[in-house]
Amino acid sequence: MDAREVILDKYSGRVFKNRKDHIVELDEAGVPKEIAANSRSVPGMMINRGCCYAGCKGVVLGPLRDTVVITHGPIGCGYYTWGTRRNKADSPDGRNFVQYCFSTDMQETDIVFGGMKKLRQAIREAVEIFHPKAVMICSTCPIGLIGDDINAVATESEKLYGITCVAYSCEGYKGVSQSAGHHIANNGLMRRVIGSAKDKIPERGLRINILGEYNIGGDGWEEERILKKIGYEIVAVFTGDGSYEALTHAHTADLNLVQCHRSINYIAEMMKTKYNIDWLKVNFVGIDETIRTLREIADYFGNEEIKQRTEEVIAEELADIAEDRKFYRQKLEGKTAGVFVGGSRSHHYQNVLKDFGMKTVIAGYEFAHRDDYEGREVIPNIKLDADSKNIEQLTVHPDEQFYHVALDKERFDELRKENVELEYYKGMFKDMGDGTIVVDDFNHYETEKVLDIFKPDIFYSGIKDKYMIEKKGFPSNQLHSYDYSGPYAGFKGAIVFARNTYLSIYAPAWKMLTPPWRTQPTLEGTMGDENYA
Amino acid sequence: MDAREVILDKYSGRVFKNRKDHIVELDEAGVPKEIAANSRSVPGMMINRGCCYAGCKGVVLGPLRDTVVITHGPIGCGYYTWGTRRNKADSPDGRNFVQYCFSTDMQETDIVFGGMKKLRQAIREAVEIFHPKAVMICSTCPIGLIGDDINAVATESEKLYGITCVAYSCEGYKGVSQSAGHHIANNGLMRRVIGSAKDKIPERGLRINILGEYNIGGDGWEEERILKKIGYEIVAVFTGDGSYEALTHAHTADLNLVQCHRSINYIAEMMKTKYNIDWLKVNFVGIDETIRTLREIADYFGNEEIKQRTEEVIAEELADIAEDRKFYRQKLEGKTAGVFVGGSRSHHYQNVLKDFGMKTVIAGYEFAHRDDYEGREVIPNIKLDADSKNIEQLTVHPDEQFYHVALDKERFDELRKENVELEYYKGMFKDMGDGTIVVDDFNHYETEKVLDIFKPDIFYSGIKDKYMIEKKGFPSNQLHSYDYSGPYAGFKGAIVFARNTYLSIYAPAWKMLTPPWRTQPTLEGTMGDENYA
Amino acid sequence: MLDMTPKELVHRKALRVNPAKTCQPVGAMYAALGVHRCMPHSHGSQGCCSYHRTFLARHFKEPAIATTSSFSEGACVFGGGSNLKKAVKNIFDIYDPDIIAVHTTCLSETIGDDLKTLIQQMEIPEGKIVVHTNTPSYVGSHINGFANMMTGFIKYLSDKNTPATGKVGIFPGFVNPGDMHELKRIAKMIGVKYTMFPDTDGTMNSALTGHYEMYPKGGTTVDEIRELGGAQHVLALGEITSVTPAMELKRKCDVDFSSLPLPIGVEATDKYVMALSHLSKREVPTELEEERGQLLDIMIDSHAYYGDKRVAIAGDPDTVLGFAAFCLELGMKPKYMITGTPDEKFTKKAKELLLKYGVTDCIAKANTDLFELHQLIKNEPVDLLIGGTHCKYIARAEDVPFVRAGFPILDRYVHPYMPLVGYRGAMRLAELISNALLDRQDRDAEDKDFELVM
Amino acid sequence: MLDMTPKELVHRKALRVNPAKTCQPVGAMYAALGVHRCMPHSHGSQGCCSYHRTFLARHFKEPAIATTSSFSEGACVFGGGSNLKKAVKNIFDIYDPDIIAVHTTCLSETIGDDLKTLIQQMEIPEGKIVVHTNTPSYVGSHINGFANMMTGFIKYLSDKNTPATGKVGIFPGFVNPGDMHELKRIAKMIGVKYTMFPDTDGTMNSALTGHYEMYPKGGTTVDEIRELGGAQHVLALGEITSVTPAMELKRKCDVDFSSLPLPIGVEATDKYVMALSHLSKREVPTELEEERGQLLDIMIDSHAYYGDKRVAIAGDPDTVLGFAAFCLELGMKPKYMITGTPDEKFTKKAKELLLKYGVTDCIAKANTDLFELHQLIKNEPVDLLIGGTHCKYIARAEDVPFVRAGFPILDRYVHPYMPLVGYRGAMRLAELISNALLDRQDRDAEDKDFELVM
Repeated sequence: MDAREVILDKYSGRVFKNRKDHIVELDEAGVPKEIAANSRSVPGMMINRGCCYAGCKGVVLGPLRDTVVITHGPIGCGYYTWGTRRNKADSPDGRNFVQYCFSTDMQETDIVFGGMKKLRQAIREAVEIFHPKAVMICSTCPIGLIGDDINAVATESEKLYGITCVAYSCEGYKGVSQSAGHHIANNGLMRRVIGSAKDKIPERGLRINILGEYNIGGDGWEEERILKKIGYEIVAVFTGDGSYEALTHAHTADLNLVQCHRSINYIAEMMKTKYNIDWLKVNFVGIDETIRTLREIADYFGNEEIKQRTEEVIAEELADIAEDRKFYRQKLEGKTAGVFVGGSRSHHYQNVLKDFGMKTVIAGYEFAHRDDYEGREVIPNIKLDADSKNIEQLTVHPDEQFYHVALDKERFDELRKENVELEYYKGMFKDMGDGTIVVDDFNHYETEKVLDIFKPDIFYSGIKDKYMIEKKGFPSNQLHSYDYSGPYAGFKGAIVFARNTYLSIYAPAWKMLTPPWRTQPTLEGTMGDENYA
Repeated sequence: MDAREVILDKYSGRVFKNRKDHIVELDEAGVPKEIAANSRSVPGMMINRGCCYAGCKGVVLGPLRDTVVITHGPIGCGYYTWGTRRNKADSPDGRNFVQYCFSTDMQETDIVFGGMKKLRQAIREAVEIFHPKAVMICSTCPIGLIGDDINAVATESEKLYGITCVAYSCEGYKGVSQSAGHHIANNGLMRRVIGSAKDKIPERGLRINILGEYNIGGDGWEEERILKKIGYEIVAVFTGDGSYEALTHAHTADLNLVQCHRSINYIAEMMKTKYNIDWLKVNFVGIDETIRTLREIADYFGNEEIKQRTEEVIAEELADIAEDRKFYRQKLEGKTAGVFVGGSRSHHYQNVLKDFGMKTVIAGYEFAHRDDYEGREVIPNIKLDADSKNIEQLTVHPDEQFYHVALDKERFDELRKENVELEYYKGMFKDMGDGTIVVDDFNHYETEKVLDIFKPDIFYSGIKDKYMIEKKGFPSNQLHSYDYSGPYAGFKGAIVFARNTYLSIYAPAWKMLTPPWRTQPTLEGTMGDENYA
Repeated sequence: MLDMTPKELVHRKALRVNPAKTCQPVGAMYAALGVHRCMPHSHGSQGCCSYHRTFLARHFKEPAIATTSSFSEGACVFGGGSNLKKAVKNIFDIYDPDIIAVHTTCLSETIGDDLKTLIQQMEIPEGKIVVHTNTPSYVGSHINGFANMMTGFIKYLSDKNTPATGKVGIFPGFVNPGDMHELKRIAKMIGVKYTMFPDTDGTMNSALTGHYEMYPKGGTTVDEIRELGGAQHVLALGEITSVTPAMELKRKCDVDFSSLPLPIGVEATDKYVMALSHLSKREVPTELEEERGQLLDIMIDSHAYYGDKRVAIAGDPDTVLGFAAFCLELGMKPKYMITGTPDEKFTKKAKELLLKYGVTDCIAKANTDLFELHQLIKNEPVDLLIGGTHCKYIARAEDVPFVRAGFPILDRYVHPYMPLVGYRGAMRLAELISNALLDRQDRDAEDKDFELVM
Repeated sequence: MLDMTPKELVHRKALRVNPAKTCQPVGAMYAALGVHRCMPHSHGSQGCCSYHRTFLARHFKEPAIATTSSFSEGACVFGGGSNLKKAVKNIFDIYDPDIIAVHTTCLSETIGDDLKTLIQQMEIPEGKIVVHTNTPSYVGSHINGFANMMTGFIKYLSDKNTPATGKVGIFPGFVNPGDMHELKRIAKMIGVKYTMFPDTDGTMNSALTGHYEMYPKGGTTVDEIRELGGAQHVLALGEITSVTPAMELKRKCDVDFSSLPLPIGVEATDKYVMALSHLSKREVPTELEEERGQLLDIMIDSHAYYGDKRVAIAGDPDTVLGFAAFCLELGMKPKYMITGTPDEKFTKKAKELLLKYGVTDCIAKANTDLFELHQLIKNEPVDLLIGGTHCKYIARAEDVPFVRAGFPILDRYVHPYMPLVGYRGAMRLAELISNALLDRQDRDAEDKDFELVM
């Protein structure tokens, strides 16, 4: 039995039928394979997925620092998304709502009689106490069922208080994972926030947005540091250390960089349609990938000065990390890894592992779509199931006032030919191969199985898996929270990542798991220890 | 049997003979009684006394902040006097040696071959590393026996390094307690430090020295605060937060205040003889006593402005503490206390207890002399025993150059008639009476006994007793270290003291000493608690 | 830090800011994790289960197993029965627990899934069990969820017809595995035969050996829960948490119970010890009395540092009451006692406690949040703050010494192993509190006042 | 703070500044306090006894009973015999111990009092015992005093002719009562019959009851020390502290011993457990293995915070070695290991340990002081400092996170009850260390980097 069969072996009937298409063995890099993805999880499987609300409020909207995001529902959902995702934010003026949790804390009577009154009052209180520029409302599961019209409340509040108020119907049961929530958040931002400042489009320059960067552990700051050092101007970040204010100006950028393709590609596409802003799939995770990314951005702008500055910065940054890079490479070379997270990271992190000579032998996504595995070329072939169809597909049209001058077609095609990922994402598969296994929507059982089979030197996943993996004797680092370290992006981030990997693999305690009395005779014989005088 | 007999009852033979004269029952206040004091302790009695070194280095010299005091001997003695007495010191220039411990850490070879070489080298190193103005050497037990000539080393070092270097032969076995060490330290300071700056005596003003104030818990600072507020100028404090530098100018003062009579009366007397500086026994412990003290100082100077200022300050300070004073008086009124410490405190603290309506029912000194109990009038009658005779009696003579203008004889006598303690200390007995018991050089057994007999609400002693007393169920506060609180002196200090007393007596834990199963039936019956549903 | 929090108190009727509670299901999950070979199952959207597992993993630094019905929009329309049925089959197939403990969520409650009927109708493998409880997130808090899950187990399992076991049922309340371990140690010392229910000692503090066991040795067994029906008596620890399940057992199996405070501090531990001694008709052993005396020794030795210090305590109702009781025993003065759990019994119990110690100016409030606590502290400061990790933001903003105690503690290690109950637990609490106060004194001291001996 | 300490290292040959040791007699006093109904007696000036009692009382927050010969100048001239004789009579008369344990001081040693003869010549009441040891303050440190007092007891009491008791002698080293309690708990768990000698668990951590007992229940009894002569084997814990008395017992009564490190950390505890298991021919019980696994779980959970952190450790030789071993097990790098005790065995053991973990840049030094440590830190800083209270001045001066561990701790409470030995002790140590590091991270974090989950 090959690995895939071993994993599937325990499953019977329906589960087998379902899961077999989510588990793919790759033969060699680049060979196209189809994988089932973005479909309903099998109930009872102890999966790692969250819900629509988690994608909308937890991931995309939560990081906005100048916005009061009110969770409309019982207390739990708001509580769990309070300070837990490490989307760092810094408001020089102290107006930082990321440290706060706002909720309507719905009670039984609100469920019975409807929660709109309470929501209205909550917004009033938020405005009176906090004077935010924008209030956003995120619904949790029961809201849809009891029929609260949160859009009406939002509209009404806008009028009453003269602020922006956006409602998101991101009830947890929508879609099949966080992914639906990303989409809903993207739609709301596109519809109500992006470009709403309506400022004129300046002359073509070096203005960029970073999309799909949530500043976990300060990743966004590290990327900004490098980009600014080269000479780029950052208009808005979606949404790490982001602000409602900056997003209203996002339409003025010349280029959108897309870091997390999965969570934000909707906005990238819509902004292309509406404003003709090109987007480029980038990756700041990994040294070589950061270099590639920086060069592609410079290529995109085609500005010689920037190209030169890019090379200078790359050289400087590489010099800074040279010693550490060498040390960690030496320590990590040849180690194997499993990478199981999110919707883009499992791909990104294979690159930084490669930087240090490590091989990813197993990987998987929690909530990715087929294009995240197979590349955007499969998008036309993806059949939406009922769960995904229910998520609104926002249609945008070219905005006459704010339509951009874009890259000329010829250069665009030229860049594409050079494999620059303009309006394109190649997916994870093309960077894997050699008998590696990819598992979509991996569950606890499968995680145990791949560990047993592949025995990787380290397994990257999230907190729900982490302690189980460690109990089995494998180092496990979290790629959601970076184990409270970071940044992991950019040159310096790669070193931080390597250091954490090194510390985890080499933690002395691993050598002590077996008590000596399990391997040495205790019940007989003399005391053989040299210490016994 | 009266209390005294009960205490003595267990003793047989020699011990009885010895101890009976150290335990006195007072009939009524002021009635003269003779007590045996400042004599050898009975071996094996678990006493609270320390040694000569403790009195010299630990008490008098240790607090000098600008002086390197080198303990010459094995490591222990230096170690135990390092930061343990709470003689606070503050050097604005950071040159604060009070945080340090210096020792020659004598080893066996040094004992065998003599320690002078090591001492010389230690002084050299101290000078090279720390550049002190003055170095003082304190001998510990073996030094006297092995015959190290520390005076010779000191003299030699003075020449070599151009600093002041004073040697104190304060071996632990000298005398019968710390008291011998005070005397030795007093002699050394008088001989080598006081007046050594040889500055001219200014016109008669309001310049005072505070003697016998070691700034435990900041007492000295609180006294200085009040005195300065009134308008006095402090020349030198002996020796709390004191400095070699200040002491060299001490001869320029107009009046010496003596707080701890026991430890410093030698210097007060010698300065009277040498410089004609009057001394006044003061007491800043207790509200009424502080008032009395301030008024007597003002009376001494006879300056109307100062008298008026004194009354103003008293009024201000009293107003500040009025509320707290009332609260603690209410809580403490009628409580009884035992006070067993040092050589002056057992008397001083009875006054602050009185302020709050508390009665001292038992008291005693560790290392006092008869005059501390009975008043200085008994000094002519005190017979020195061998142990005390061995301590040098320094003879000083009037110093022609620095002899002071003093109070005229008439006024002096007038003040004495008004019971101002000029050149006089009345002793503890006169403030006691009513069947109270006084124990000199009290020991562990006697402490237990007086607790059993008198059952005071609180017992003030030191750390060696404290935990035993608490085990017996009595609150016990330390009057050496103030339980790491303070200051206890002055108006505000009285409140701090009262607060600590209040907290100790009222600590809720006292009510819980007996487990409920010792008083309530557990082995039978129903569960009667109202909590049992 | 928390710069947007104004000093001025504004009465809020609708907006919850920085809550001091979370929702029922996570409590239910934790309770179920204290049952041997049990798989907690979240009947709702995937997010609930994911959040709860994450949350428990972060507090305990342990795997928190649980499964979900993975509701989709379809399930909302047609009910979650089909999802539950599939889940139960898959769980038994793949993860092979002895028992599945289903709790509901706001979603399945709003839909109105009839769990009892659903479970009755489903195929359950021979020898396996499925139980459920209702834990609507919009009622009460995680504390109620914990109690409700216990009640659920009792309803399904506890058997009135069990012959008398002579055992004492001990309901530990929502506490750490280390606390449960300590409660058992005390019971063992007295020689009481007991059933601890639930019991996460052994499940949520298991060893690292290189071999993962999904169901470690610990946890109350199904048989033990069954036999609770024949228990001599139940000690329901935590006057808010444990009464509901104790009443259910009384109702169903006529087992008497005593409602006791969580054994935090001297008197509450005394009550626990006395009750065990009463029930077992065994004397309190010397060793335990010795621990009690050691605790008192510590309290007296260090009393001066606590005297009249004002303390703010936030957290779950029974733990807040317990910490407050011990603070009072130490001589401190609770200034604020707050819980997010909406239960006025908390306020009542707090007032009784404060009255006993003559403390009149303490604000004790249920159903409130950390935002209000912060505002209160801004208006009248405290000398110490005791609570879970979320309180550290307030501690930083207001520069208040902070003791992490209660649930959740997300930012430190080892704490779940270390009991706060019992005399030994109170020693730890005294150490935590005195260290916090003394560390602050050291930090704030000028060089000249920096003390070697304290 | 410590502003007079220059960065520049100056070689000192004579001046000791800020010592990291004290003198022998206090160690002897502590050892004698671990014997049941024993009165420690200081044969020297009054100050010694007063200082030692004070010092022990300040660390343990307990009464430390001891008497003194109260040397006067006369005694120095004529010898201390008469004083000792009087003292012994008075002690038995007034304080009624079963045994008086005399230790010398620098004074009586310099005079040359022949204690053995003095004791032989004195009248000792029927059934009472006087023993002695020589503890010249100018040799070694308090650690040697502790060992020498043990040796003194053995010399006087241990009886070669005792029939084999089947017991294991456990010499715990100079540790806290809480440590001794834990060492006994482990031995009990394994089912070993033991004699702990000395044993301050019960004497220096006794209960507050309102009734003072000069001689509480605890301590090794005279009979137990006698019967050490028939022990199966001795485990001498602390490779510097406990070897001397173990060798004396071997010499006198031919009892074999094993010299083991203090059981601090995983491997050292393993050795202790293995030795007990070997000797008793009993398997290591599951519960103990579970504790070990829990410790490892904690170590792995929190490993990222220790990684490569440089740590300075100061204190007594065996505890410094123990703390260093556990720091290495956690993944930290000892940068300085210093003790004031002059014993090069410390340096040798330190080097072996460091070599095992490939640490090459650690300065391990015996016979040095905290002044030198401070200078070293000024030149190459560390991330953490572990030591007794005196180290807090350095921690403050250099703003280094500080863990109080070892002897003496004069400024905090509860610590003597809390073991650092054994797996449970290592958990506490891990908590102390991780809290110190995490507290510092919190303190130094900017608002934007202040983490909720860690």
